[in-house]
Formats: sequence, C-alpha cells, structure tokens
Amino acid sequence: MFEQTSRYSSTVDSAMLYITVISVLMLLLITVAMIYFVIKYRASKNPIPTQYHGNVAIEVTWIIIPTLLVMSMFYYGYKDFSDLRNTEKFDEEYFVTAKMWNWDFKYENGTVTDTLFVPVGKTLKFNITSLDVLHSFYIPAFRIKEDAVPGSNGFVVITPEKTGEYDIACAEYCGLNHWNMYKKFIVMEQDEYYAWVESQGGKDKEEVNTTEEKSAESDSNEMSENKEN
Amino acid sequence: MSGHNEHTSVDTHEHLPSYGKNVMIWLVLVALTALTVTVASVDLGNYTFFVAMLIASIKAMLVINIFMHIKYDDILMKSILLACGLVFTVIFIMYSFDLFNRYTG
Amino acid sequence: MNNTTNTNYTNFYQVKTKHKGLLAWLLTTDHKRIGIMYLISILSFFLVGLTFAFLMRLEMLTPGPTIVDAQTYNSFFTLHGMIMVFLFIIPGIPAVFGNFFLPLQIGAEDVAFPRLNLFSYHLYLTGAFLALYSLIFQTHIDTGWTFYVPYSLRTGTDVTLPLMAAFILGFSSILTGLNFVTTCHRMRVKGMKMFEMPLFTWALYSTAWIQVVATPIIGITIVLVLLERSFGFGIFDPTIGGDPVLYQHLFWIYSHPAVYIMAIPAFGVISDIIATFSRKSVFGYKVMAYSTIAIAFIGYVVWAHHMFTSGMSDTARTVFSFLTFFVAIPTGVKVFNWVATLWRGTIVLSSPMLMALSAIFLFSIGGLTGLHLGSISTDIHLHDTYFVIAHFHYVIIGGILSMFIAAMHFWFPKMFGKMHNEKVAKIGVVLYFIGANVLYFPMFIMGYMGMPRRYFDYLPEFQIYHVISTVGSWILIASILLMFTNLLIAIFKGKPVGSNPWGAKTLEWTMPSPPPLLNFIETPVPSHDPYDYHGHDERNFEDVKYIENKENDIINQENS
Amino acid sequence: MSTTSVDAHGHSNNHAGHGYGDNNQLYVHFHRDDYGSKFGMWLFLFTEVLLFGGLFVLYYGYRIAYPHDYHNAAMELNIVMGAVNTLVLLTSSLTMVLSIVALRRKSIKTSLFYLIVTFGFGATFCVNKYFEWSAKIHHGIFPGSMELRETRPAGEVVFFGLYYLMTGLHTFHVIVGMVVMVFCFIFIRTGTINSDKYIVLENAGLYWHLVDLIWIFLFPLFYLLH
Ligand code: HEA
Ligand code: HEA
Ligand code: CUA
Ligand SMILES: [Cu+2]
Repeated sequence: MFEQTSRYSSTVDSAMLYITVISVLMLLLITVAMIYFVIKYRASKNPIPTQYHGNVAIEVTWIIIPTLLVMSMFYYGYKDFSDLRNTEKFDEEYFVTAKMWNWDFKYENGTVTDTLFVPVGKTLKFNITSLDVLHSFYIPAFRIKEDAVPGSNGFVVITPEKTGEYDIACAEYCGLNHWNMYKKFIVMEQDEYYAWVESQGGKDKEEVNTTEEKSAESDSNEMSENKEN
Repeated sequence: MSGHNEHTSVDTHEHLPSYGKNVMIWLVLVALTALTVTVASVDLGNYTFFVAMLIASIKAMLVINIFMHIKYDDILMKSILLACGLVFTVIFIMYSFDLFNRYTG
Repeated sequence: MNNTTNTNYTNFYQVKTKHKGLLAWLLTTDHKRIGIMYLISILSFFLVGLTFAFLMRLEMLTPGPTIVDAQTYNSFFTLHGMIMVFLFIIPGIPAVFGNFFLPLQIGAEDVAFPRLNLFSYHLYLTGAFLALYSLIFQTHIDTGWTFYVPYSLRTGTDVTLPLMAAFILGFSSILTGLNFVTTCHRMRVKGMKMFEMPLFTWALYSTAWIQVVATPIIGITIVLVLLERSFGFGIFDPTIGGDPVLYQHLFWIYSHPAVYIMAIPAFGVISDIIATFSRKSVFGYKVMAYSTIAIAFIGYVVWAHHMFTSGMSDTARTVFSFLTFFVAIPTGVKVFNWVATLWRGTIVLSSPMLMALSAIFLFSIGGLTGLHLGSISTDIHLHDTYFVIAHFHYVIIGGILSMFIAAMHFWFPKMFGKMHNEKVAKIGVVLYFIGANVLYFPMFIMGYMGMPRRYFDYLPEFQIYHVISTVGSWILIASILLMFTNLLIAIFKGKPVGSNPWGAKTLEWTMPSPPPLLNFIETPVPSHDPYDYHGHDERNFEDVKYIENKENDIINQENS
Repeated sequence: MSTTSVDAHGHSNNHAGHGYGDNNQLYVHFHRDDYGSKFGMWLFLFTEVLLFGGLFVLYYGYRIAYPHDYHNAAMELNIVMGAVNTLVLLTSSLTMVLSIVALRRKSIKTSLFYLIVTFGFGATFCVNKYFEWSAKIHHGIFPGSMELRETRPAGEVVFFGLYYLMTGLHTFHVIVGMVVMVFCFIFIRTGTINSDKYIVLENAGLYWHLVDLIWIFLFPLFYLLH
C-alpha cells in the first residue's frame, strides 16, 4: 500500500505529506475561524453588525504567505521530477510496448516477455510506446506513470531497492479492457536476474510481436527522429 | 470604465469617412501584397517566416485600424482587440514550451 | 423595510403575450422566463446525469460485474461526465441565475441582446436533444468526456452526434457570454459604476469573458475530431502523421478554463449569500472583484497540468506546474475574505447560508487537493486515479453543485414569490454535507493507493472504500431528493413573500416577487456599496421571521 | 437617448401598455444601442478569430515538427492563384467600406452598387478556390487519398490536411459573409438600413473585413513559405 520501494517513492511520499500537512492546517484554520465567528456573532447575540470594508495589511499577508507556501510545494515536486528524468546514466534499458489490451516488455538482448523482470539496485530506463491508442505505464508502488503514445517514445527512470512483486496498470483510458491490463512487475536479486536473462537469450514471447514492431519502426517519421536527438 | 450613459446612440466617430483615404489604404495593401510575394522568392533562410509574418501583420493593422475603424473607437472597444492579442500571445508562448523542447531537442 | 405584497401589478408569469401556451415561453425574449426555462431543462439533465452516477456507484459496489458489463460501464462514465459538464454545470449557474438576476442586479430591464439570448436557449435545447437522441437511439459513446484521440477516432460507437451536441452547446455558451459582457458594460442603471456591481454580477462578467475566449477552441477541436473520423485529414491520427499530444493541448486550452467557468459563478453566489446573512459588506470588495479576474486570467495559462504524464516536454511540465500554483492565491484570497466577512457580522443561519459555509469547507478540500495534483512528482503518481475523481467531485459537488442548490434556495422567494420550508432545507444541507464526505473522501485514499479511474473492475483491496463510497452516494441521493421535493412543494404550497424576505441589499430585492415584466417599478437608485448595511439592526428587521419560520407576518400579508 | 429604458422611460404607470401582447416589438423598439451592437459584434469576431486560432495553433505545432515537409508541400501550391485571391479579397474589403461610406453620405444607389461589387468579389474568390481545389483533387491530393497516405511523408499529409481545413473553413466564412450581404441589400432597399441606422451594414462590414484579415495570414502561411 504505502510501501516504500525506492528512494524516489519515499521522496514522492514526503512531498505528498508536506502538501497534505499544510493543507490540513489551512483547512483547520478556516474551519475553526468560521465556526467560531458563526457562534460568536450569531444574530441573537450580535444584532448590530460592525461594518468593515477591508484591511490592506491583512490582505497582503494572506497573499504573501500562501505564495511562499505554494512555491515550496512546487519546489518539492520539481526536485523529485528531475530525479525521475535523470537519464544521464542507467544500467539496464527496457522497451515497453502497449497495445489494446496488453503489454510487451522487451529486454536489451531481444527477449520479449509478458511479465516484467528487473534486477534490484540497478538504475533502469523504460522506453514506452504504443501501437494503437494511448495507454499509460503505471506502477503504483513506484509512484511512476508515463503515457504510451503511438508514434513517439516516452520514458521513466527508476531504481528499485526491494525485491518483490508489484502491479503494472494501464492508467490512460483505452477502451473495453482498459481495466484489465494489469501485469506483474517482478524485482529479483541481481544474480538471479542476470542468470535468467542469459537463459532466455533473445527468445520472443510470440513471433508476431517482432514483425509488428518492425513495421512500426519502419514508418518512422520526422517527428520521432527529431525527438530522439 | 465608461458607463453606457456617456455614449450617444450614434457612436463616436463623428467625422464622415471619405472615399479617398480608404482607396489610399487599399493601394498600400496591394503594394504590400506585391512586396511579400517578391520577398518570398528570395531565400532569406530562417527569416523568411518572420518577414512574411511581419508584412502580414502590417497589412492586418491597416485593415483593422482603417477599414474596421478601430482607430476611431473608444478604449473599451479597443480593449477587445487587446484582449484578443493577449490571448493569442499567451497561448503561443505557453504552447511553445512544449513544442520547442520536444521537437527540436 | 419595503416588504409589502404589491397586488396591483402583473408579474412576469401572468403577462399575456401574443403566443399562447407553451409558445409563450419558447418564443419569449424575457430574460426571466428564459432563466426559468433553463432551470427546468438543466435540472432535467442533471437528473439524467445523476442516474448514471447512481448506476456507476452501484456497479462499483462489488468487484467484477455487478449490474452491467464493461462496455456499458465505459459509456456510463462518458455519458455521466458529458451530461454533467456540458449540459449541467457549465451552463448551470450563469444560464439560470445569471439570466434571471444579472439584469435585476444592475437595474436593467433585460440583457443587452434579448433575442440572441433566446437563440442561445434554442441552441441549448437543440444540443440537448441531439445528446438525448443519441442516448436513446444510438450505441452509447465510450470515449470518456475528454474524447482523447486516437481512441475517439477508432471506437465503433456513435461519437458523431454527441460531439455535435457538445459543439452546439459550446456555441450557446459563447453567445450567452457575449451577451453578458455587453450587458455588464451597457445596461447598468445610471449611477452604477463597474466597481459598484454586486459580486455575483462580477463573477458572471468574468465568467462571460472566459466563455467568449475559451469556448471557440473546443468548438474547432470537436469539428476536427469529427472530420478526422470521417475523412482522415491526418491532423490527429498518429498513423499518418498526427500528434495526439497536440489534441490534448487543444482540448485542455478550453477545458481547464472551463472549470473556472463552472467555479467562478459559484464564488459569486457565495459572496452574495455571505454578505446578506452577515449583514455586512464583503470584506475587501475590490480585491474580490480583482481576484475573480485574476483567476480567470491565470486559469488560462495552466491548462497543461492535465498532461504531466502525456509525453509533453519536461520544460513544459515544469512551467505549467509552476503556474498552476498561482491559481491557488486569488482563490485563497477569496476564501479568507469570506471568512473575514463573518467577523463581527450579524450572522443569520438560513439554509443558503448554511450551504455556503459548508461549500467553503468542501471546496477548500477540493481546492487544496488540487495542489497535490499541481505538483509534478505527486501528480505523476495521482494522475488518472481516483484521487483526481475525488479532487474534482469535491470541488464540483462541494463548491458548485452545492452553490447551485444554495442559489436555488436563496433566490427561490424572488423567482416564485413563495417561501420554502427552512427546516427541511436545513436538514437537507446537513445530509448533503455528510453524504458528500462519505462519498468522496474514500476516493482520495483509493487514488493514493493506486486505483486508476475509468476502471470497470478493481483489485479486492479497494473494495471496502468502494462500498463506503457507494453508501455515501445514497445519502447524497436522499439529501438532493429531499431538498428538491421541498422546493417543489413550496412552489404550490409555500407562503407568499414580499419583496425582500431575507433582508438583502442588492437591487433584485427592491421589486415585488415574482418580478413584474419590466422588472423595476421605479428606476432603482444604486448605492455605492452593493451591500450597504450601514445602520442595520437585526431587531428592527421584521422579515427575519420568515427565516425563523414564524407565521404571523405572513398571515398579515395574506389579509392585506 | 440612453440605452436602458429604465431611465429613458419612467414606466411605472404605463406598464400594461408594454406587455408583449400589445406591442411585441417592445425591446426592439426602445432598446436601440448601436454602440452595444458593435461591441457585441467585436466580441463575436474575437471568438471567430479564436476558432481559427485553434487551427493556427496546430499549423504552428506541426510546422515545428515537420519543417522540411512543410517547405516541400508549400511548393506545390499555386502562388498566382493565392495572390489573385488576396487581391480579390483586399479589393472587396475596400468596396465594402465604400458601400458604408456611400450609405452614410445618403447615396443609396452608390451604396448598393458597391455592395453588389463586393458580393461579386466574394463569388470570384469562391470560384478561384473551386478551381484550385479541383486541381489538387485531380492530382490525388485530398484528405484520406491514397496518394497522400501511401507516398507522402507525414508532414505533407498534415500540411495538406491543414490546408484543406483552414482554407475550407475560410471559404465557408466567405459564403456566410455573402449571405449576410444579400440580407443587407434587401434591408437597404426596404430602408431598414439607412443613413441614420447603418449599424447592421457596419457589422456586416466588420465581419467581411475579418474574413479578409484571416486570408491575409493564410496566404503567406500556405503559399509563400517554401
Ligand atoms: C470546478 C471545477 C474545478 C476547480 C475549481 C478546480 C480547481 C483546481 N484544480 Fe482541478 N480539476 C477539475 C475541476 C476543477 N479543478 C476537473 C474536472 C479535473 C479532471 C478532469 C479530467 O481529467 O477528467 C481536474 C483535474 C485537475 C488536475 C489534473 C489532475 C490529473 O489528471 O492529473 C490538476 C493538476 O494540477 C488540478 C489542479 C487544480 C488546482 C490547483 C485548482 C485550484 O484552482 C484550486 C484553488 C483552491 C484552493 C487552493 C483552496 C482554497 C485556498 C485556501 C484554503 C487558502 C490557501 C492555501 C494555500 C495556497 C496553501 N485539477
Ligand atoms: C458536473 C459535474 C459532476 C457531478 C455533479 C457529478 C456527480 C457525481 N459523480 Fe461524477 N464525474 C464527472 C462530473 C460530475 N459528477 C466527470 C466529468 C467525470 C469524469 C468522466 C470521465 O472519466 O470521462 C465523473 C466521473 C465519476 C466517477 C468515476 C468513474 C470512473 O472513472 O470509473 C464516479 C464514480 O463514482 C462518479 C460519481 C459521481 C457521483 C456519485 C455523483 C453524485 O454527486 C451524484 C449524486 C446523486 C445521485 C447518486 C443520484 C440521485 C438521483 C437519482 C437517483 C435520480 C433518480 C432519477 C430520476 C428521478 C429521473 N463520477
Ligand atoms: Cu491500456 Cu488503458
Ligand atoms: Cu485544470
């Protein structure tokens, strides 16, 4: 549930917590003030209202303080995000291809599988694309999500820190079986993983996939070329 | 901002517009069209786009100011045009943040 | 207090017209009748939208198919979203209460272009009937209310008619906006400056600008999807060169400002209600007016916060996240100013007031969770999960629907000349508050745990939250039905009221209720402060007895 | 006069006389606000510009995505056709203005003459467009055509898609403008529009100039940039 699976997931959670705490405080402030005023100044107690048209100092205060608060929120979100997008170096690369209503996971050595196996403690880059409509590669436990857009490539970079089995979901509406694109994301011990990858040696899940991917690549257009450089 | 009661029913441009001035403007517009077509055949590299847009904008300003009378209208009427320009600028700028970084990495 | 029932006038319901029967309504240019017609049509569609919500919640009660299959569920949320957004909440407050009260609040006799106003209504009806036709006779659209390409290009369901309906409704919205902007500038009664208009009018004015500025973009986008579907221009179709992300830009360039089209009029209603029942001028009137404009403007430059995971460039994600946070500032100013208005006021807890206070609370929850969504890293996790659903239902149910209902209670005596039962109304408000929280709060938790939206089925660990949420929807049903029935009964059996039962100060309360055809019996003299409560003493205010539900005053009136 | 009747008519006593039944022209009658109409018209033009704006946004986006394809595709459009149409519209804008000037100077005949000329230019524009489009269609370049889908790069498909959409939407506006002119013609003949009440013609003129304005931008964007 709120399980920590990587450094990234815990920073996202603390950003979440930070925003939540400020929000709850704000909400409390407003609510308490509201209830207090309603009781204290109810018509039967305070039949003559005091006319007040405003107060510049107060209004400036409640412009400036929230501004500072939200800027700090922005900073938190931005910092984590730049980690997620840090592509300078990564250890393993995967090619994730979505289609109605399935995922294909392709490893660097050409193997294609239905379940995504990765090694723990390595920095992994996922290149995400789609063959038909929009999908979204979502691993709740890692707090990551990136749309699979036909005709172009998205990516995310994560470093899992705990072995285990996690869910991959599709988070962009894609039709009838959108709800049924759950797949497993399995983080293995490093030696176990590498042994496994070796043993697969470029095996395809089904031969069909390669041909489809080839044709998708061959009508590459200027747009995706531009994007890559 | 001005309330309605400050305007009269027949609006602000009292002067009767003349034929001559409009014909002049038309001549200028035609000349600018000729210019832009000529310039198009010269290779200006990256500037082609800007030159073409500049000339088009000048033509547009002439049409708006003179043919569409905005020059003689009051500030409220002009502010619509201003808002329109602002909205366009904002959309294009915001949108460019995506385009330029995505397509021309 | 001028609060006598004026018997020697004909109110706008009674006026004889050239046309008879239904046509006397359908062909009227009277803004008040048009407002009432909008009220009836919009509420009918609201019920349709609600029914889909109800069915959806029922489906989510248990994992696996409960009452329908996946395809049907997909069209349920699409139809629910479309009907609620395009047919209910966007036209909602402006078309009903704006039409009825904008001219009254600025001392005018009608809007600037009465015939255009009627035309807008006809467009609305046309759009609504197209939508309804498609609903009844065609396969149900299943694209989600966002119609994202390329799915909307490929789906085999009937997309054309609902999209055309949305296009026509957009046009209706533009024309209403154009009309209101002109009305605010040209129709103010002599002596009323822009900065002396009530805040509800200000809200309508800013909203009208957004309608004019944003709606054409969705219009063209819809047309493009339709054309793409039938001819294959290649604009959006990735197989022949289109880029789906550009579609999302165009869609949200409209649809983000659209959420402020929904919200700003509701803010206006809150301001008017709070001022009235605190017997005070709104704290920081000018700041309130400016913040309305600021929201409208900033709201225009944050659209891509809906696209943080869409594959947009990283720079754009950062810039849009940054700007998103600035919407919170003017909104915060509004919230704080409302609370400050209560300070040292004379607070009368009528049902509209109770609703407004609960709205401030619920809206704040919705708005503050908007901050979680505005921050990039957290949004990447929360995007397209139930957290988003909870966010916007809190804002909409808590802030906007509730203000629609509050406005109905607040202006009911003016529109119908009758008073509803305040006690029942207050029970309704409390139920509504409980229901909304039970219904939507669990969704925040689910969303954070990773339950994606638009899912027909879910993992077993989410069931408990779905069950709570569904029970909440029943409480909400009960409250809504209770309040509507109460009002419906009051139309026929309510006690007649005078011109100003609530003791409000804006101009619409200076004429008898319901208003006469040309609104003002005498030319109104506006005050420099639209909420001028100087010298107010609640003990001298007779009409508060309506609020306290005491009957004697009414009997006096009936005798006179 | 004033625009709200509230201050223009102390109508507290003559209320009954203002019911719709007796006088259905109630609002039309004393609600004359030329300034307001023009203001409304400008707002409407604003929305029209934004309607095209959506397309300009797409044009711009794809121009950045596919710069080369755009250049190549633009070569295939006929500059002469485009330039002629530009001149036609510019001139029609002029004659539209002249029609209003004439009307305000009370020369109804001249006004009608210029209106007809404007209409004629509009028609010329449409005829030109018809030939231009049919030439393209003849070469197999139209939305969804095999030629485009199979043999052209993505950027050209998009370019021609936008070309048809934008010039199509524009031509649609030209036709609407021409219909409006027909109504203006009739109203001038019947005297509903006259040298004192010319706001309808003026608004029609504004609309027509907008059509011209948009073309001023479409022309370089599609025909010149190669
Ligand atoms: C009326 C409707 C409405 C309103 C008013 C808002 C208001 C806001 N919304 Fe919301 N939103 C929607 C309707 C609305 N939204 C809808 C329908 C969607 C989903 C669409 C879809 O995908 O189907 C959505 C989705 C949505 C997203 C995209 C989520 C995603 O899909 O990933 C984001 C992201 O930034 C967002 C942010 C905000 C913000 C920052 C505000 C701000 O305006 C909120 C400002 C208010 C406050 C902040 C609270 C009050 C202030 C204070 C109490 C004091 C100050 C305190 C501080 C500043 C700390 N909204
Ligand atoms: C104006 C906007 C509005 C309003 C008022 C509501 C109101 C409600 N909505 Fe929402 N909703 C949206 C706008 C709105 N919604 C949008 C835009 C989406 C996104 C769609 C998409 O993904 O494309 C959405 C999506 C959405 C979902 C997510 C679906 C999914 O992603 O799988 C859910 C789930 O619970 C939901 C529930 C509700 C509920 C329970 C209410 C309740 O508040 C309603 C309370 C009322 C009742 C529960 C019924 C009471 C009445 C009756 C039963 C009437 C009986 C009938 C007659 C008498 C004729 N809505
Ligand atoms: Cu794939 Cu949703
Ligand atoms: Cu938004």
